[in-house]
Amino acid sequence: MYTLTGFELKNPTILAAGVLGTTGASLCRVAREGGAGAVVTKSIGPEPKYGHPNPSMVKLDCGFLNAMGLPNPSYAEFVQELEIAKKDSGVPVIASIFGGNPGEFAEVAEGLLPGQPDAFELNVSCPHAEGYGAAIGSDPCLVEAVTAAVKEVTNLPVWVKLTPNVADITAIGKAAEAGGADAVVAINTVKGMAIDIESGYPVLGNRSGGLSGAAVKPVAVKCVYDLYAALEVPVIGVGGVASWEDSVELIMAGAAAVQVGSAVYDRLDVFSEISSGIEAFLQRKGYSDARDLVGLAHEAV
Amino acid sequence: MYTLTGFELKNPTILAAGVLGTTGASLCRVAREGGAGAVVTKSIGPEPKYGHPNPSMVKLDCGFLNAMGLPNPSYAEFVQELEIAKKDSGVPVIASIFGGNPGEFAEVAEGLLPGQPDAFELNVSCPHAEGYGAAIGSDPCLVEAVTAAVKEVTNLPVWVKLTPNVADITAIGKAAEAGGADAVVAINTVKGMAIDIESGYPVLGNRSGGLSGAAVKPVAVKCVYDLYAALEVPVIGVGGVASWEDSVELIMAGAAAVQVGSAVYDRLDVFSEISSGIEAFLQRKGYSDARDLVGLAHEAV
Amino acid sequence: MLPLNATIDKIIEESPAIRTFVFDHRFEEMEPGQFVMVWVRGVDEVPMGLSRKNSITVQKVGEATAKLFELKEGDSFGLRGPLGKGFSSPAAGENILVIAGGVGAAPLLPYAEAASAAGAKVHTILGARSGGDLLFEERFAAAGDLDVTTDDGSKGTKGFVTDVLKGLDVSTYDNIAVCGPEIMMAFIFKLLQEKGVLEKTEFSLHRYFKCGIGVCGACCIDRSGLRVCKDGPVFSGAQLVDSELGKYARDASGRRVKI
Amino acid sequence: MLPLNATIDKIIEESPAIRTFVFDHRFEEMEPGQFVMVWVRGVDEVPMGLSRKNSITVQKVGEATAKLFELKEGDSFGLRGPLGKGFSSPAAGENILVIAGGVGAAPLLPYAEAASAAGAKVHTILGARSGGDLLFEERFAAAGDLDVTTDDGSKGTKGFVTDVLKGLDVSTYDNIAVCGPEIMMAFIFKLLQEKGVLEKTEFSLHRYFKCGIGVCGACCIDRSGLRVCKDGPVFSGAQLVDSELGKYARDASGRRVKI
Ligand SMILES: Cc1cc2nc3c(=O)[nH]c(=O)nc-3n(C[C@H](O)[C@H](O)[C@H](O)COP(=O)(O)OP(=O)(O)OC[C@H]3O[C@@H](n4cnc5c(N)ncnc54)[C@H](O)[C@@H]3O)c2cc1C
Ligand SMILES: Cc1cc2nc3c(=O)[nH]c(=O)nc-3n(C[C@H](O)[C@H](O)[C@H](O)COP(=O)(O)OP(=O)(O)OC[C@H]3O[C@@H](n4cnc5c(N)ncnc54)[C@H](O)[C@@H]3O)c2cc1C
Ligand SMILES: Cc1cc2nc3c(=O)[nH]c(=O)nc-3n(C[C@H](O)[C@H](O)[C@H](O)COP(=O)(O)O)c2cc1C
Ligand SMILES: Cc1cc2nc3c(=O)[nH]c(=O)nc-3n(C[C@H](O)[C@H](O)[C@H](O)COP(=O)(O)O)c2cc1C
Ligand code: FES
Ligand code: FES
Repeated sequence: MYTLTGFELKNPTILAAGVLGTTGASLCRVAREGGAGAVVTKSIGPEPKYGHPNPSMVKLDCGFLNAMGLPNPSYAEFVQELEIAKKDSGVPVIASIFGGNPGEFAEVAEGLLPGQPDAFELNVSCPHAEGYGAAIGSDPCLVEAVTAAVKEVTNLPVWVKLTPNVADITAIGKAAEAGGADAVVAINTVKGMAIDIESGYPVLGNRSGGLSGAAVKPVAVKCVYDLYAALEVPVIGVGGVASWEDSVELIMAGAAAVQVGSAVYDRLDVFSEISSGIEAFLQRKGYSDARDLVGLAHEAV
Repeated sequence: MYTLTGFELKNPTILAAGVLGTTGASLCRVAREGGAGAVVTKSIGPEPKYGHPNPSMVKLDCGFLNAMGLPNPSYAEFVQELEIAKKDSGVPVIASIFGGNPGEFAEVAEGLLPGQPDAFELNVSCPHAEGYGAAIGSDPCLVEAVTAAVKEVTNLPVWVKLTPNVADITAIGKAAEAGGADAVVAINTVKGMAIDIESGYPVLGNRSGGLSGAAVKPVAVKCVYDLYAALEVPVIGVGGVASWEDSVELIMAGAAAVQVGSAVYDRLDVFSEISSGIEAFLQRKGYSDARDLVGLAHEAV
Repeated sequence: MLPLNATIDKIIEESPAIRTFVFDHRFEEMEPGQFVMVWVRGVDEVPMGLSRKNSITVQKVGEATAKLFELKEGDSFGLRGPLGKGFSSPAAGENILVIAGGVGAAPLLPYAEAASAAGAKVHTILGARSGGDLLFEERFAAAGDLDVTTDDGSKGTKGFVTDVLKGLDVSTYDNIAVCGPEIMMAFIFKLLQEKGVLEKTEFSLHRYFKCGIGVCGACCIDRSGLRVCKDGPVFSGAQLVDSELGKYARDASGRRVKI
Repeated sequence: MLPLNATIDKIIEESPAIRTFVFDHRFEEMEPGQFVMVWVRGVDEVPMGLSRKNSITVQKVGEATAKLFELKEGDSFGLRGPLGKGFSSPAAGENILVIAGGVGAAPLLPYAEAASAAGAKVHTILGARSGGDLLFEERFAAAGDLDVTTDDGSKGTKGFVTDVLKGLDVSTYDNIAVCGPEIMMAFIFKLLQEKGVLEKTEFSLHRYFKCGIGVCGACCIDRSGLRVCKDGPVFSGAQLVDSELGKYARDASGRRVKI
């Protein structure tokens, strides 16, 4: 058992926000069939949003590009999905939320409380939704204010998910900590774009979007490494994790747990695969607990 | 023939800085055997530097990580290499330079003038050399000052090479333009890191470094696209280019020419391959000139 | 996989509102029932079943399909695919029942033809609003037995495909493949469930797709949480027991909308 | 390719300053003459020729090699490789001359053994400072004829490998493979150039490596601009005409340093 911001996980793999997280049923499936130790919902906002026009996600040679545009049915409608996930998934359920300002964040968090999430994850990092996400997440003052606003309406743990599209992610991490964050999550997608050379059209409906998958793993490792050194609160690692080796790498960089998003493309049970791979690695190396690995790279000098 | 900041290129492919650019002879080889339309030297500074300990570059599943640490023999020693490159390469030679402040940049530029470079490229973007590169390149005021300082000591075209490790690359591009830059070059490497899970050691001697190659191409496309929309001066595209298709993609995003770095790993003549691929594409599509493709994605709406 | 560029070789007017677009790329490995994401550049990208290795058959219903209808031979669109899970492979000697309603005939045509080519005996019930709307009538007839139904009785039996189905002894079939409007599929599902043959049925579902590749979760169905774009669009009837089929679907925001 | 983790199976003390490290990974595809980048974690990563599919043979000269000498059996280091271009493949019936000076014998041993195994006739001239420093004497002897030279005359001919070479009719050899200190290689190069047999010679060069994979340019030689790490380390004599061999090399900053 892993303890993370006050609750327990049977393994350190967590479904990342926005991936198979639109319905309670799919969250349950990822937990039960996929083996995730916890699941994060799609980012939920104050009003229903349809998102950007398609194509909204494409696979590249290296990684994936997406610009979903934060589609979501609003917190009012999503509470029922959260309830299903809580009832049937058998694992902690973290509600990812977004808003355009501290007040909206607080409103959404309060609105989802009846669904009894185990924690909130604040999306201040989505790179392709104007006025939301990274628009907030690259301003330390706003990040602190948003975090504090949510902490004010709930006693649940609050995770703050950071964008790598800044000059110094630790400055944003510190702002989240100052606002009362119980953990930070790094990273959201890296700004990116692809163009169809036959037609000249940008491939994504939104023209540009966010890069995820294998391409961004080294970026995630670096961000987690820097955040671990700079912050007191736990860092949750995400970005390009597709195997137990990737997970151990992020954990050694400083991640207390890892989230997996794009890799569900290959197989849903990537979570069980990772957690048994980590177990075998710990055993081979003679460690008693994955916690012994957390931040190990900082000691290797 | 392509005209770029006042001089002519036989094709729009340019060797990127820091790759096969330490000696005059290797620059000549890239031009003659490789087919590059122009070559950029290794970044040269005021004093000899040995760079970071090895490993200084590794190949990843997706792209490459490097932390060379700006090794260079100083401008005083490098002039002779520049002379060789100028005499024998048969193509324009751009001197990449760096320094810790505007004065050092000007000193290095002046010091290299006897070697008669065709242009200077200011490295304000290397992500892994403390006090240099991106340390300057993420501050618009410093970028403007550095650019202006070099413009003051030479009439040669000045290109400013930008880092993607900022919240808004167009702000830095505009600062370069305000300082008198004749072109901007985007992108240098993306901050990244890899950890050897068997030992816990970060793989690079410098612990972290910069990501290049296929992994960063979507990041480069996005940066070039945004800079093209924001600036008056030409944008030179670099990052993950390994084929004519990649080149056309960057050109459609707005690049007036492309630089190729990591892809020399696979084959030195990637430059001729790209330029003949572009020619064939232009012919198939009925364009008379690659210039017709520049920024095409901005019109596809 | 970035969209490949497909140039339209031929446009076939199947009915006033349905056209087949034959393009210059053949998805040689395609399983009948698989779909492609069709990128109408500058507008939208929408899922379409493959009606052949190199064609889609499109009903004009909204913005993207209307724009597709403006394209001429020689024009092009983007294609990602083939995606998803198709119908199970028919074997020689099997008895196959195909039930197609409206444009639902599109993904069923290559299935019927593959079954026939494999030596299976194919019986198709093809329904449409009226005779002029019937899709691929001749080709289904060439693949085996064909029963036609039209809502207005202008051709074949007046009524719905279910009216023909009710008269059949479904126990004689080894596989029953269904695609059409959801209401129709829900009726058929109920009927075949009552007859206890769900385990040999396959239904091709439609839901709102965003990524189309099984990552975003937009197309997941209740209560299984299965992804229509990756675990489907073809599901066995057994997978759909207790599902949302015929009750509600989710719109692009994820909101439940009654069917 | 990230460094793989190699565990030391055995350490062989070849001479006071030279040790062979046999590790638990075999580079089955390795060509004799290829090298690996040996990552002594926390210290440095340095190039070493493969002296077998699963060993390197190291002379202690500085920080990284000293740290390697502190390792025990069961300890590990990182390895990237095999890298670069090795010696050309010897064929049955060929007459091969191998000239090895000091630790330069390391990459030549697998070459001599492969040549012998292929049915070539191998003649080795093996030089070292003194008898105790001779590397792989028995194994070279097992592969063919062996001439030994030592600077101090403690074993074999007193003098340099060139002294033996001068006495040979080099026209009788099909290939001449050389590795050793640069001064020695420069002498041999000049001698064989004068005898007009450069086109059948191969020299394994040493230069300062950073990336080791042909990208950074640290190891390029004048005037060809060839990369020692990727186009070499083994070059034909013809490639080295008019080169910097024996004149200067570049240090880690790229500065020219006289040899
Ligand atoms: C697996 C699958 C296979 C399909 N095969 C065919 C086919 O072979 N022939 C055919 O004519 N139609 C097919 N459809 C339906 C087709 O995708 C829609 O008719 C089309 O998307 C309408 O787009 P529009 O812009 O013209 O309409 P809009 O005005 O955008 O919307 C009209 C309706 O079309 C549907 N729709 C719109 N966008 C999407 C989307 N991204 N994903 C799913 N549904 C959407 C919605 O139900 C919507 O209410 C298939 C759908 C799915 C899911
Ligand atoms: C292709 C190749 C194959 C080699 N094979 C062998 C071998 O089989 N056995 C063996 O003992 N030695 C071999 N060497 C030499 C070996 O790499 C150096 O002795 C070693 O790097 C010294 O490292 P150090 O830290 O102990 O010495 P340092 O104190 O760092 O330096 C001592 C000298 O070693 C050389 N050196 C240091 N770092 C490097 C580097 N990154 N690249 C190249 N040279 C360096 C320099 O000439 C330097 O002056 C080979 C070199 C090359 C280029
Ligand atoms: C299709 C898709 C949708 C996403 N939606 C969200 C979201 O709603 N909120 C959020 O915080 N992150 C979102 N992300 C980012 C992921 O949670 C994750 O941070 C990122 O993809 C990197 O992880 P990965 O490489 O494992 O995918 C989304 C990613 C993808 C691929
Ligand atoms: C080994 C190596 C050394 C580099 N050195 C420099 C440098 O000295 N100055 C510089 O401006 N960029 C340097 N770069 C960055 C490249 O010029 C280029 O911007 C980056 O690698 C992205 O392009 P690529 O994907 O084609 O390699 C270096 C890159 C590599 C891989
Ligand atoms: S549409 Fe994204 S998972 Fe199905
Ligand atoms: S060491 Fe980098 S090119 Fe040879």
